Amino acid sequence: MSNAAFVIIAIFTLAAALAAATLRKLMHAALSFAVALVGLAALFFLLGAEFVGLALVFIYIGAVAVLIVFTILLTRRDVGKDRGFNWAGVLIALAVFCGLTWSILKTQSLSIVAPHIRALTVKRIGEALMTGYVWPLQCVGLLLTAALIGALILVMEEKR
Amino acid sequence: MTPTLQAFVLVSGALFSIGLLAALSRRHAIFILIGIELMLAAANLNFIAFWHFAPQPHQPTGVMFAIFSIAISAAEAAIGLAMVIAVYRHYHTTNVDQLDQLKG
Amino acid sequence: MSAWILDRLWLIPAVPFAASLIVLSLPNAWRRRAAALAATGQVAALALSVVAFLPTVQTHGFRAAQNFTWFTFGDNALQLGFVLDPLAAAMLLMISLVGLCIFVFSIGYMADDKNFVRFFAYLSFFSGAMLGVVIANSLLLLFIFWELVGLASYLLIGFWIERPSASAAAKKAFITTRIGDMGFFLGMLWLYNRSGTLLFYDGGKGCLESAGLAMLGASATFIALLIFFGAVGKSGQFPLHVWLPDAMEGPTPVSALIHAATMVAAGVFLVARVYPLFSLGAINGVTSSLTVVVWIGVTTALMAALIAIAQADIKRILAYSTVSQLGLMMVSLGVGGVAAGIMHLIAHGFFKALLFLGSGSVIHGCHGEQDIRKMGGLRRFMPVTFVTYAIGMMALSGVPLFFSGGWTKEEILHAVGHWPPSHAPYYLMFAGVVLTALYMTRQIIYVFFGDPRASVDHSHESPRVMTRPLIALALGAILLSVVLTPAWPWLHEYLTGEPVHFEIGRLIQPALFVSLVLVSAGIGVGLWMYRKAGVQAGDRPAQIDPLEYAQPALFRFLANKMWIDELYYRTVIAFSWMAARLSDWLDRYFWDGLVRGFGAIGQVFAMFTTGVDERGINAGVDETTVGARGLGRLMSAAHSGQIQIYLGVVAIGMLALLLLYAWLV
Amino acid sequence: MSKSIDQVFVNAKQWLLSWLAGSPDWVIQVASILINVFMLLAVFLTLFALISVLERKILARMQNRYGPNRVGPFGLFQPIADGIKMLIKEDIVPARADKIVHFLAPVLIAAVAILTLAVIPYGRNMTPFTIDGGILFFFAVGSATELAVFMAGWASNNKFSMLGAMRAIAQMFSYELPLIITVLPVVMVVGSLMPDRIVSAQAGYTFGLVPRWFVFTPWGGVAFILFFVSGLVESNRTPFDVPEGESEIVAGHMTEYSGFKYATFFMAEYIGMFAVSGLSATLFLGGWHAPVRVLEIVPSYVWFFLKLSGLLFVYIWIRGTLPRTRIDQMMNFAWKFMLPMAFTCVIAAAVWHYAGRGLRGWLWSLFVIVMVYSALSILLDTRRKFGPRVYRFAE
Repeated sequence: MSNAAFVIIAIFTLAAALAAATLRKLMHAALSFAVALVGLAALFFLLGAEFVGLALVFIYIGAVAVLIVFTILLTRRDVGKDRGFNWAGVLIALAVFCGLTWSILKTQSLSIVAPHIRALTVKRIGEALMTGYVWPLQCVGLLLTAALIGALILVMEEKR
Repeated sequence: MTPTLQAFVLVSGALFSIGLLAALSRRHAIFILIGIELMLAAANLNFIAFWHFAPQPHQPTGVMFAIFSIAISAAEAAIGLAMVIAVYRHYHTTNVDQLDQLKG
Repeated sequence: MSAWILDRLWLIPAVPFAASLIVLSLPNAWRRRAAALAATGQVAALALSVVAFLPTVQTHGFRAAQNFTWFTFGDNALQLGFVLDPLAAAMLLMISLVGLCIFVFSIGYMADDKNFVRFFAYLSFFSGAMLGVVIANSLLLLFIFWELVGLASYLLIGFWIERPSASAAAKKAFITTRIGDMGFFLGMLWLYNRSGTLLFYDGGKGCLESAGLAMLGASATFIALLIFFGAVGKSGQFPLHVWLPDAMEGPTPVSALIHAATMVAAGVFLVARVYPLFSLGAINGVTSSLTVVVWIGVTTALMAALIAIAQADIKRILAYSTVSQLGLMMVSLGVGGVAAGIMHLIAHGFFKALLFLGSGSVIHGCHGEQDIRKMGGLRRFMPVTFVTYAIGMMALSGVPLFFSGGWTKEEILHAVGHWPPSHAPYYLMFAGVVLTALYMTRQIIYVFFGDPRASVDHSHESPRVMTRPLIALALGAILLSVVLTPAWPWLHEYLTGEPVHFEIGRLIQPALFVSLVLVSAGIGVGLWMYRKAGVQAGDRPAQIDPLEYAQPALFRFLANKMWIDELYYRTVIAFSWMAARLSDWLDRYFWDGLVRGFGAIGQVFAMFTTGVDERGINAGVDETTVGARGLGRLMSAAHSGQIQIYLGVVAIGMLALLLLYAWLV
Repeated sequence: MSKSIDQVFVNAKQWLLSWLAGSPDWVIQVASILINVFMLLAVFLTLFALISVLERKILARMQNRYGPNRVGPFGLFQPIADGIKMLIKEDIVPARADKIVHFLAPVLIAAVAILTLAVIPYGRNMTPFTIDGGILFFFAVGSATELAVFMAGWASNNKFSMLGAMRAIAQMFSYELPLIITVLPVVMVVGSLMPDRIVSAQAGYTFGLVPRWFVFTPWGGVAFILFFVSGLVESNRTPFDVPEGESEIVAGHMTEYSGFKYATFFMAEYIGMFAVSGLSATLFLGGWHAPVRVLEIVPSYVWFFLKLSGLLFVYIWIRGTLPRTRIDQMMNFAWKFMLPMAFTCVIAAAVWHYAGRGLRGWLWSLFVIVMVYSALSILLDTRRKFGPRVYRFAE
């Protein structure tokens, strides 16, 4: 893991995220969002969490991004171009950014170097999921099922 | 020469702020969703980063947290987008400025 | 082989249960698939029963139990288990075989019913529960299956739920048997209290083995009587026999399966199963509990046989006959002839199922008519039904030599005749045998002989799916006698665990002649009395029964079931009513008055506080609300409904907290 | 001898890298990656060219024609002619199209297709990109195809394109589930998401005769068939080429593309096909293992490409045989049959494992599959579902 790779990926990610937040065309924003998530996945790779990175790509690019573009398509009538900014929101976001940066820079304990670690294999994640985290896993399964059914019911056409 | 934890947390903070920017300043409901997803992604980055730099990274706690968080944000995205569609059908708009009535 | 089946004994009830569950979930239109599935389950149970039967034949006195712990509370482990011995194996075979015949018969009989699928689900459920009763090695497990049997019988009696009489009969059966089960339950608790185990056989530690029995002492008599009370309820013994004739509201295959062949036999089986409890401390084979069993049996047998003579409903006659035969079995058990009783039980299972199915065929042929006075001459229209029915009738009457019923009855008479305390039951049993032959002769004359009467119109033989089971059961009723004859008493020795040997000389016994005389007497009297039944004779109109013409008062007494239902209505039920009225009155006036009094006190107190409230407190509150309203207006301005503003405020708050934290650290 | 032939490419790469000895680590890494990428592209683009002409020839034979036979010997230079034609064609972008997205879509789709090739083991020690979660990588990257298709359809601003893209996404989503779930039993049994491990788990021969490929277990056989059918759908091949059914919606999401961009789409489709076939060979057909022990002297990569070609031939064969399905039939089939069967494979694999992986497990898992299959065929009553369509015009 080198500094150069990190800087490139970070700039790429943040630029894409900024594009997702500010581009005028909704579709472009959604696609930039997908790109930003690819960058994030690359960061995860850098951090040695390959599985999470792949899962992120899989879930976000494969599913969530497609869902978003579909929704854009289905609500197309007033998409066009999103008029104007809420400048107060921009100010607040900027303030939060400054506050976060200031407090992060101020915290000395964060400037540490990673310890040398054993690679986290998928097998170990699987074992952890099936032993210590089995109940949370079941709960997430339930939650996803509920979300699936709930989303279906929400978008179902009302029969008249 | 490897980046420190601080660098990752800074990126995460920036990502969070960008997400907040999207959620606060855009009118379209989908932008708010994108913003929220970005904020959640920033949180996930934090989980992974703190796990990686932790004194005992052999326990995959941070990774687990991130995995569950991704699953939950996927569910949230599905429901959120479904709600956007439902709201659009009802009000014929997705502009959140115009959605200020609880009763339909 | 024996180890294999012993480990899988639970499969025998489980297979019909599973079939029942699956059938229950099938759509209503899948009639053939449902029937096929249920019958397959029954065939599988039969096959397993045969496999279970084999080891008991190979080894004399074979008995093996398979126990497991259900749950543990404190230091006590509650154990359940299954047992395989000749008694269980014989019962398994009988139940699954008769059950299969009835399943097949039902396919034809219920063909037009709209709840066909549900019927088969219930039938399978019943079959599973009954098989479970037989192989249970724990009084508790037996009780569980016993109650499941009760539930199945409730569901099946009330199967035609749209008929008020059916649902009333179902409730009656359920409640009446429940009274008996109460006794059973108490007996079980007492037994557990004394012996600390409910397992029958547990390698010497079970409650039916010497160590367990030794702990009981004198309480054994009471425990046995309480358990017998449960058997009385289930087997329709006096005084809890009232539900059984009413249960004939269910479909006829149900009557055959439940109320003739299997369920009612459960009581007899229960007594046989816990027989060591009854015979504990017996002097010369007599204990007080067994004496009670004998007299209850005698009373039931005679009373039911008498009532049967005056009934007009074809199924009711058979129902009373069942009650009577069960009484006979109880007598046999009571006098120590356990094997004889169980033999009669098995033989009875075959021929009574045959009779019921035959009556079902008759009813089917007469388009639902059940009154024998409106039938007649059916032998020409329904030859197969007639022949098989006649075989069943002769087996039930106890015609010797060729019919299984004759041999078992002989055996019972033989056992009763050797009962030391009294010879009264012996002679009373003579009367019972005569009466049995008499009412069966009456029934068969009314139904099959003479000229066709009101309901016999376009009558026809039943379809083959119905007659085949009849033939099978008839063959069973005859062929079973091979293993029952005294010359080669295979079943007897099988049950008692003694070696068999053939000895032709034993065929001729005094009891044979006694029963020959008795049965001929019964049939002869019947033929003479009812030779002109259903036709006008002298100044007797056609629809009047000859006995009714001769003895109207007696006939009325019998036809109304000796007024026992009415007696219960006047006594037990009236008492309940009174108690209910009393409680109602108490509730309405006494307790209510008390409550009202308290209420009045409360009201007075409330008046006082109202004054304080209105003058003292309200004024202050009013002022506060005015202030709150102003504040609310102020706050509601912030609630613009603009979600982004809310989010922004949240962000600002978070930022403030962050700064505060960073500043503090 | 056979070992050195087997490892000839690996050794060649080592020899090339040995020139860089002494340079910094990252230089060697980048060089190694570049060699891999170069080899992949060279092999698969050649294969693409070859298959495109072979497909036309095989189809022609099936239809009693000759097929291309003018350019070069046996028409083998036909792809070069086609390539030149595509390159010199005018690149048309519709006036109302979203220019950027319109341009990016073919780039993304080709990139994704080529990336998925990276994790497949082509021979002993011949996996270009060795990663712990290789299978997951394959599907994670592959899932971006849907986004690319959508981009193409949306950016063209054409209703045929949009409809085609919608159909493509609907069918890809529906068949991605069985595709992934049929991989699960293999992953479960091997205990790893790494393609190399999966291949090495299939080494050896039962009784020294039957190779221990997963396709020879009941669950593996069924999963292979399901995977293959889903792969057909994922690569939009006949009989599931509904999104580009030319009789209905011109060319689906590719309607507004011409020239080289169209060629890129075309190439991406073929490379996707190679990737899915390669993965199915890896997962179920024992990867680069020889089918008979004596033939192990033949180099491993030859076996892999033989299996790949076999599967590709089946693709072409199916295309020459079956008519196009209807979209509603496809969806019904995916959700009501493929998905339950895929889950059944998972259960059957578990049964196989817990019954001892022997003959007993084999029979039990066959039993499970047969039970579910019969239940499904009764429940679905396919005679009714696939019966004549009821048309509802202008309702």
